[in-house]
Amino acid sequence: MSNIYMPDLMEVVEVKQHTADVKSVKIKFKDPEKQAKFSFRVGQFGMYSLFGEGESTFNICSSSNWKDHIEFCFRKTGKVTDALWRVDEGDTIGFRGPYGNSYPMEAWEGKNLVFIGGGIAMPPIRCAIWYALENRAKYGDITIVYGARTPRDLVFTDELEKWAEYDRVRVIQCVDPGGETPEWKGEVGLIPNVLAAANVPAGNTAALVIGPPIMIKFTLPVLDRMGVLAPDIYTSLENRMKCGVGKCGRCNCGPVYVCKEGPIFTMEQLNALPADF
Amino acid sequence: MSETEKTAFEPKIVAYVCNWCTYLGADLAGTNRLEYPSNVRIVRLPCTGRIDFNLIIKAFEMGADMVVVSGCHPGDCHYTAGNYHARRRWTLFRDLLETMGIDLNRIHFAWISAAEGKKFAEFITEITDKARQLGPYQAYREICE
Amino acid sequence: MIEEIRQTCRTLLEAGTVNVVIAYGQSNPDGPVHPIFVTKPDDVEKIVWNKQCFANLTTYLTRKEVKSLGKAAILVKGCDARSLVVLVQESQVERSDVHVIGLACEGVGEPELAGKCRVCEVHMPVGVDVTIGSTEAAAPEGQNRYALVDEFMKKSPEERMAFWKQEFERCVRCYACRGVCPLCYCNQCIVDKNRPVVIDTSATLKGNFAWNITRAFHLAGRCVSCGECTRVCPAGIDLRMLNASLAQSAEKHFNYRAGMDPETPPVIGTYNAEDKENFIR
Amino acid sequence: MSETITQQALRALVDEWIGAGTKVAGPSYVKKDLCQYVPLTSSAELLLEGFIHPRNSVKDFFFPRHEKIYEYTLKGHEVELADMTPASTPQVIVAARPCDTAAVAILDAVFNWGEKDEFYTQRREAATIVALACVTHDSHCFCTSVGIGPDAEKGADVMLLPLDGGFEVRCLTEKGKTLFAGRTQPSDKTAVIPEGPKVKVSPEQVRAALEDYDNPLWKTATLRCLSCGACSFTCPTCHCFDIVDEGNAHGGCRAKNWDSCQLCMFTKHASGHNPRNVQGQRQRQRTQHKFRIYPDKFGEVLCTGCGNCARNCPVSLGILGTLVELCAEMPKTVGESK
Repeated sequence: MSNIYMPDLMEVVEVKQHTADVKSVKIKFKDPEKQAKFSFRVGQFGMYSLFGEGESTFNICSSSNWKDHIEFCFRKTGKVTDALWRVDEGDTIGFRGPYGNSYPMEAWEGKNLVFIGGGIAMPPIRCAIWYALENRAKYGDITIVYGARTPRDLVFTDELEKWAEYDRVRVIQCVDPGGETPEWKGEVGLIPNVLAAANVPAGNTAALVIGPPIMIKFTLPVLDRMGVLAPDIYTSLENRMKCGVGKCGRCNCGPVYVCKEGPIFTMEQLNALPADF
Repeated sequence: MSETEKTAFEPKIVAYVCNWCTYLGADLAGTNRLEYPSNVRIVRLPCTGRIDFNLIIKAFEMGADMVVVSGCHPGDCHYTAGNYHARRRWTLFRDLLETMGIDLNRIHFAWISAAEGKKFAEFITEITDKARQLGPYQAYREICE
Repeated sequence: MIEEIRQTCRTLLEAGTVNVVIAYGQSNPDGPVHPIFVTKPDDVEKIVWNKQCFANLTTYLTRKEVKSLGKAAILVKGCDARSLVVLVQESQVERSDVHVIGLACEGVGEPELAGKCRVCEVHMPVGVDVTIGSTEAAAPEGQNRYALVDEFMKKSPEERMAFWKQEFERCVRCYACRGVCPLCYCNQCIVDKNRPVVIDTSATLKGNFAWNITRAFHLAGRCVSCGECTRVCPAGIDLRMLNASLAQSAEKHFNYRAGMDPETPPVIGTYNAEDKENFIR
Repeated sequence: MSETITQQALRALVDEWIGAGTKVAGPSYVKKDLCQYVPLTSSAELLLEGFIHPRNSVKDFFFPRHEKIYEYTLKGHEVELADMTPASTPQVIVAARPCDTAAVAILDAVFNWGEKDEFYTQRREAATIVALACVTHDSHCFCTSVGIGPDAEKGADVMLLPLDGGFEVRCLTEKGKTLFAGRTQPSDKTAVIPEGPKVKVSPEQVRAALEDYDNPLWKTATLRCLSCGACSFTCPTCHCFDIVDEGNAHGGCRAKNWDSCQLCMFTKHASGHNPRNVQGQRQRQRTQHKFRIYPDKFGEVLCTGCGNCARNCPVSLGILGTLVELCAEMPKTVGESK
C-alpha cells in the first residue's frame, strides 16, 4: 500500500437506529478478499469516510471474532455524522484501519471484569463484552453497568438482554433520576451511585470505564473504594484525529500520540498525562 | 470563439430570487405560458436581504456563467426593508468585484414583482442572450481549476 | 511624552480604576515593539511609545483571554480610535468599560512613514478619555485618500484579475489578517463553519479568492484602514487595496466613513429609501 | 584545497537544470520587500546574497500547503476512487538556508515512522537540496541555540559557502556530487563562515523547563497571541495537517492541507468540546511539541532556530522569546546538570 490515506471501499450492509440521534452501521469490504484477510483487535478504531463530507473516527464496535462484517456506531453531531445519518443499505463508504492499540483481552484473562458505560459510550465497550462472552471460560464474573439520561438514550438494548442470559454475567441498567418512564424496570440513579450500591465483588478485577468526563470523574472514586486500582482501570480517549497514523499532529495529549499509543489507556497512564482531552 | 461554438454554448445561469415577489413572478411567467430560456436555475430564498454574497461567489465556483439576483421592488418587501438593505450591500459588493477584476456583466440585479411574469420572461431571455454572447466565464473557472 | 503615558497608566492602576493597561512594550531594547498587558503599577516602565508602535491594540478588547483580566485601559492612536468607535457602534465594547488613552501621533514607521500615515487625518485621536501629547501634523492639503485605488482602477479588469491571482496565489490561509483585525471579532468565523462549507479551507486559488473576497466584504463600511492586515500578512498580500476600494465605495455612494462619528449609523446596518439603484433593473 | 564555483557559473548551471525539466526552487524577491522560496523560471530570479531568511520555508516543496491525496467520483450507491500518484519529478532546491535544510532532515522522522507518507517521501527522494551558508543573521535567528549553525550540513546534499565572487562547493552526498560533477574548480581558498548568532537557550534547559506543564507563564506570556497560523505555516518544521473533502455532487477530491495548532478549530470536537480551548494552551502545545514531544519520540528538537515564527508573527511572539522567558524562570542549575 503506497497511499496511507487511501480508504477501502465498504458496502453498507445494515443500518440500525438506536435512539433519536444514534445509529449503528454494519459494513463489509467490497472486495471479498480484503474482507477475508481483515483482522483487528477489540478496542481499535477506524477512519470512516463519507466521500464529499469527510472522515470521522469511530471505534470498531463489533467483536473481532465476527469475520463477515465490522460495525461502528455514531451520534449525529457534526458534518460527517450528519451525512452518515442519511446512509442506507447498499451505499458505499470508505474505511481505513484498524488503528491504535486495543483492550488487553489476554491480560484480562482470569480476571473479573466490570464494564461501565454512559450514553453513547456503549459501542466501544460492546466489542469487549462480546469478545469476553465469546471466550466466556477465560474470564471471571462480568458486571456491566450501563446508564443513560433516559431509557430512550440507551443503545444496543436488545443485546443487554442477551448478555444477561450468559452465565455469571450481571447487567445493571440505569437512567438518570427524572429520566425514568413508568415502564422502566432498571435502576434509577447516576452511574457512580448505582455502581456503589451494586455490591460488585472487586477482587482481581479489571474495569473499563467509558463515558462523559464528568461520569468518569465521579466513577473513579467509587472504583477506588471498591479496591480496583488505577492500573486496572481502562478508558478510551476520543481526541480529534485526522490521519490516524501519527502524522497530522492533532491528537497529541502531551507526549502521547493518541492514534498510535492510544486510544486505550489505564487511569495510571492518564494520571501521568496532561489533561489535553 | 467561432460562431458555431457560440451557438453550441449554453450558458449556466443561477438566479437567486426572493420567495415573495420574483419567485411568484417566475411562476406567473410559467402559468401564462410565457417562454424563457431554460438556462436559468432558480434558487428561492426568503428575501433578497438573505441573499448572501457568498452565494454569488459559490455559483461562480460551481461553474455558473452568470448570476441573477432579484426580489421585490423598493417599498414592497415582505419584511419591510430587506431589499433596501440588500441594495446597499450590492452597491458595495459590485464595487469590490470591480476592483477584483470580476466581470460585472456576469451579475445582474432586478426588481421583479409577483405580477411581472412578463418582465421576468423578458429579463431572463435578454440576459441569456447576453450570456451567450459573453461565452463561458473562463476567467473564474481558471481560478477554480 | 512617554513619561506622561507611564504616569497616566500608573495612576490608573494604582487607583484601581483599571485592572490592566493594554499598551506597547519591548522585550529588549533592540527588539520589536509588541503589545503588552500591564497589570502592576511598577510595570508601566515597560511601556514604550515610538515609531514602531504599529499595532492596533483595540483588537484585544474583544478577546476572551484579555477580557478575563478585568477592566482595561488602552493606548490608541488616531487610527485605532476609529476602530474603537466601530466596536462600540456594533455593541462589542461598552464604551464606559474601557479607559481610552489617546496618543498624539505623527505617524509610525521608520525610516519610511507607513503608507496610511502619509494620508492620515486623525493625528489627534477623537472620542478618547484623555489625550497625551500634541501634534501640529495635519492631513496633506487636497489629498486624495483613495489615490492608490484610483491608480489601480486604471488597469483593465483582466489586469486587475491577474494581479489578484498573483497575490492570492501566495495566501497560505494563516488567518493572520483575521487575527489582527479588531473588527474580525466573530465567535466563529464563517470559514471555520463546516455545515455547510461556505468557503473552501484549502489554500488553492479558488479557496483563497473566496476567503479574501469574503473577509474584505465582511469589512465593507466597517474597515477603518488601520492597515494591520496588510502589515502582518506573511505573504505580503496587498489587502489594503480591497479595503480601500470598499471604503471609497461607501464614501462615494453613501457619504459614509467608518469610525469617524459614533452617532452616524453604520452604513450596512441601515438604509435610505432614496439610495441610488442605477444598476438594478 | 576546495572546490569552487563562480556565481556566474552557478547561475548558468541553475538555468541548465531548469532547461532540462527539473523543478528548481530558491529564494527570490516576489515583490518589493518580500523574499520567498519560489519555483524559479530562470536563474536571474534567484537570490544568492543579501537576504537573511525568506518569509516561507522549503517545506513548501516537500509538504505543500494543499495536496490532493485522491479523487472520488460518486455514482449513485457506488464510489470510484482514483489514487493521486505522489509527485516524483526531480527537483532541486537551491540556496536553501541551513536551518531549512536541517528541518527537512528532522521531518523525515515523522513522515516515515510507522506508515510512510509517500507524498512526502517521494518528493524527498526526488529532491536535491543545495544549501547556502549564512554570512549574516538578524535578531530573530537562533540556530546555534538548537544545535544548528550558519554552515550546518544537516539535510543538505550540497553546501555552498560564499567566497568572494562565488562559492566554495562541498558535495555531501552522491546526489550532490552528481549535480555538480565537473562544474567546480579546484582552489586553494576555503570559505570562512562567520559565527552565527549567540547561543540564547539550550534545548536541555528548555526540555527541563517544559516539565512544568502548568507553568502560569503560558497564560501571561502568550496573552498577546492572536491565534493565527502565521508561525506554523512559515515554520520549516511545523507539519500538522488537516484532511478535507472538496467537491460537488458528482465528485471531488480529498486533500491534505496545512493546519496549525494555534487555530481555535484544530482540536475542537464536533460536540463543541475543545481540549485546548484557550490560546495559552495552544501556545504550550506548540512549544511542547517542538522541545519535548518530538525529541522524546524522534530524538530531535523540532525547531531549527530559523526565527520565522517571530519574523512573521503579527505581534512578534516568536518561540525564542517564549523559551528565553521560560528558562529565565528556571534555577540555573536545572538542565545543566545533565
